Amino acid sequence: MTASTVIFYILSAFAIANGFLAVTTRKIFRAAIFLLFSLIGVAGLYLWMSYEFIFAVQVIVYVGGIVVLIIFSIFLTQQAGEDMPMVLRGRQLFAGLASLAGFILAWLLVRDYPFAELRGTSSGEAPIAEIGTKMLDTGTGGMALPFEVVSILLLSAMVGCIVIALKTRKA
Amino acid sequence: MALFLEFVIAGLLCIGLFAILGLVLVLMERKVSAYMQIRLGPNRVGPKGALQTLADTLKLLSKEGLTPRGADRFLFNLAPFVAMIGTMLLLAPIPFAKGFQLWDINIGVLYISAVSSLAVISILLAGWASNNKYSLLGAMRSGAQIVSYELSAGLSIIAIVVLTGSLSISDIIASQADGWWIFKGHLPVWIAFVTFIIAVTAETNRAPFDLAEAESELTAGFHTEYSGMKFALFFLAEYINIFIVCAIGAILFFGGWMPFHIGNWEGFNRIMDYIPSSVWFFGKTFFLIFVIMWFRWTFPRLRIDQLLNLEWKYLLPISMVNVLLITLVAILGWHF
Amino acid sequence: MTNKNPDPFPGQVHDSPGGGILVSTLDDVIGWARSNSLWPLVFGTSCCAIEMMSTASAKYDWSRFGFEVARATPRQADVIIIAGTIVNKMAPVLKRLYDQMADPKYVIAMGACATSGGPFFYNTYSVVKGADHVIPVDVYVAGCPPRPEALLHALLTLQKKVRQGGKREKITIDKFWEQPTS
Amino acid sequence: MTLKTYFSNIFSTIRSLLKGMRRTGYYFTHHKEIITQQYPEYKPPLPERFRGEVVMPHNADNEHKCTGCTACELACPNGTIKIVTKQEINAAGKKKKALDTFVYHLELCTMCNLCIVACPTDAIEMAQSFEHSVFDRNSLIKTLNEPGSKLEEGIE
Repeated sequence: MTASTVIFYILSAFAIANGFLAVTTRKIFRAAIFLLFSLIGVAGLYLWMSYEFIFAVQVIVYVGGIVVLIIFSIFLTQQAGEDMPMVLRGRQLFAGLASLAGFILAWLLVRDYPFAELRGTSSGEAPIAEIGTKMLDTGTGGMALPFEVVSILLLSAMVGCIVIALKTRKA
Repeated sequence: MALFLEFVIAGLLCIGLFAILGLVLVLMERKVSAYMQIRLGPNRVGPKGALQTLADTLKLLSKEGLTPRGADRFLFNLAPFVAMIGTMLLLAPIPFAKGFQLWDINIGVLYISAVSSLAVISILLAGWASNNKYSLLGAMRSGAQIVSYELSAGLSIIAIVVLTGSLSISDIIASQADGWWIFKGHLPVWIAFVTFIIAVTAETNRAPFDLAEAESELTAGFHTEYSGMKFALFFLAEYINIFIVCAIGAILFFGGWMPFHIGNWEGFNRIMDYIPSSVWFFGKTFFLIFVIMWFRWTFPRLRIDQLLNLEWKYLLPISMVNVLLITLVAILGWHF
Repeated sequence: MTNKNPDPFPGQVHDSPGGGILVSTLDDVIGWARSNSLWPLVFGTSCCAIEMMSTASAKYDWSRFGFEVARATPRQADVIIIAGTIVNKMAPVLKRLYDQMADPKYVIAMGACATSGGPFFYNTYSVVKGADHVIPVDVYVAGCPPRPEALLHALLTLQKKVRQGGKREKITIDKFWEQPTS
Repeated sequence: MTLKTYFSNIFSTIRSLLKGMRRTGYYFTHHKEIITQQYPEYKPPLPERFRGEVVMPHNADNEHKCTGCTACELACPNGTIKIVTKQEINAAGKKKKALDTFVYHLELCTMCNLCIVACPTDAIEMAQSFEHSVFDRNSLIKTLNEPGSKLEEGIE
């Protein structure tokens, strides 16, 4: 077992443990924070694989964006200091079963997939310029269409927000 | 083993730099504020007051660390460390001198703006875990502030990234060998620089944007309940953050450790090269820090609505148009 | 301070048993740090607060001694300068602020009202007759209100106490003491 | 908001901000403007009418001018002064009231000067001392007549 493997297991354990805590804790704010740490653990895994770009995007999007959004909504809506009520036993059981089923599905997929051995061939470090060109490439393997679709989706969401905001003001 | 040793040395250097920078910057702030207010500032403790911040640090170390009843103990004690670790991670890709960089990552600038978003988490943590209404309000203000000002800071960073064509910090510095961007890039770079300085002042929660800890309204904002060393960690992280954003500003607009060169004046350039690169780096960084302190001791604090107006109605549209302008400049090759 | 031989500490200092050289040096260092970094709490209830503010102003400038970091929250403050009249309604608040401060904490009673009730000592029902009825006071300053220099003198006197005492809990004052010479 | 006011807003804001920064920058670079008086070394010349505390001047023979008439005690609005008198037999063999202790509560005093105005014999006056910091409140209670002091001859 090399140091690299040890780091992998530490990071994975960190991410999984925090994910587990996030769903088991009874305080909603703590759950958000554990989710944050879990996401940071995943970002750490990206860094361990030396996909720095993905790492940075993960941190920006999840840590700087989504978790802050979640925390804000907790601040504005919840009685954040109080414990959440215990989940019903039946629900707990079904949630456990559902996650077990999901785990088994993922496990089967991963087990049967023929992973190609990638050792020593590439550093895994994708040049940023290449990512940029791929993003706007219309040829094969180009991401121009998904990119534009996502932009249109976001644009329509923004317009929708503005329309809703304007409506409430008139009334 | 050699890697491990390197790791230890780098870690110790980081911690040492942290401590020294904290002491120096706090003292500098106090002296600058004093001279701007026609006072003398600390001058009794040690020679010319040089040991003042050391005394403060020792006192804070030996002071009782309180955890209020009703606070979320775990998160309350975690928050200062999140602030510290977030700041410490930011030190990694900063080149302090020519070839003196802990980690020459190929997405340096992106890394910085990603990791700096950890700061807002620590503030939100501290504000919520304190179980205090002032802390919570301060945290929410600070969250709104940092999230919105990150946009224009990011856009003004992108301006330079567009000009350079690289996210790597060493490439950005190398592109300024024949002149700093602030001189090469005409007006758009000036606009980007001004936006950057305003945005990072807000992002580090400095006056005139220190709404997160506005003492006339919120006692001390998110760190109202913190005492002793835990408070000191927040204080330290705040000052190191200032150093880091100013270092980024110096790298992007003033060429980091790159000496001042003028076109083809060989003799002049040679003389400039004699000055060590670390002196150039620290000189530029401290100049920017001084400018930010200058802001602090000149301007009154904004109201929260004015703050958000400034960002969403002025800085963001301007920096968006500015990015377009910069792109035009870069494509047509109008910069020098 | 012009005095070459500082006065002995007023009262009895109980030394901890078996104090070694290291401990005493550490105590000295901590005493030095604490005495040179007394951060006051922003607390002013009446006219003395105006003089306290002028002490912070450019002309008197208490930042020379490192006092200028006035904290708005009691958690981070070291010294509470009771600048003004403490009325009965204010007394619980003052007590609470004092309790919220982190140890080591010091108190300066500034002006006649805070030391003894001053002009309200007789014939007033609403004023606490001296802040030391509510919280322990380390240094008293007379005057109504004291000059900014007098407040500076009080802070320097407190510094002397902090430097010699280490901890306030170690000290009991059991005899009247002459006014400290400056 | 028209585009014109938008941009003129920006420019006027920047101009006014720079104006402020020019002032502080001027002070930062011109150290001769510093007006700080370094107190413990530099004691400021106090104004003539500054009132620091009540004192009772004694002459070389340890004699004061206080007859113990309690005019000051009655004049004081705060009850700062308490005069204890005693019966004394003077040179002519007559019993006479004289001052025993002049108790002065500095911690109560508001330096209003009414006692000095009230004094018929100018026995007390205001001193300029202001360094009244003490560790114990009781040491602010002062006895103004020095031990063994007597009334000056010829003061009634």
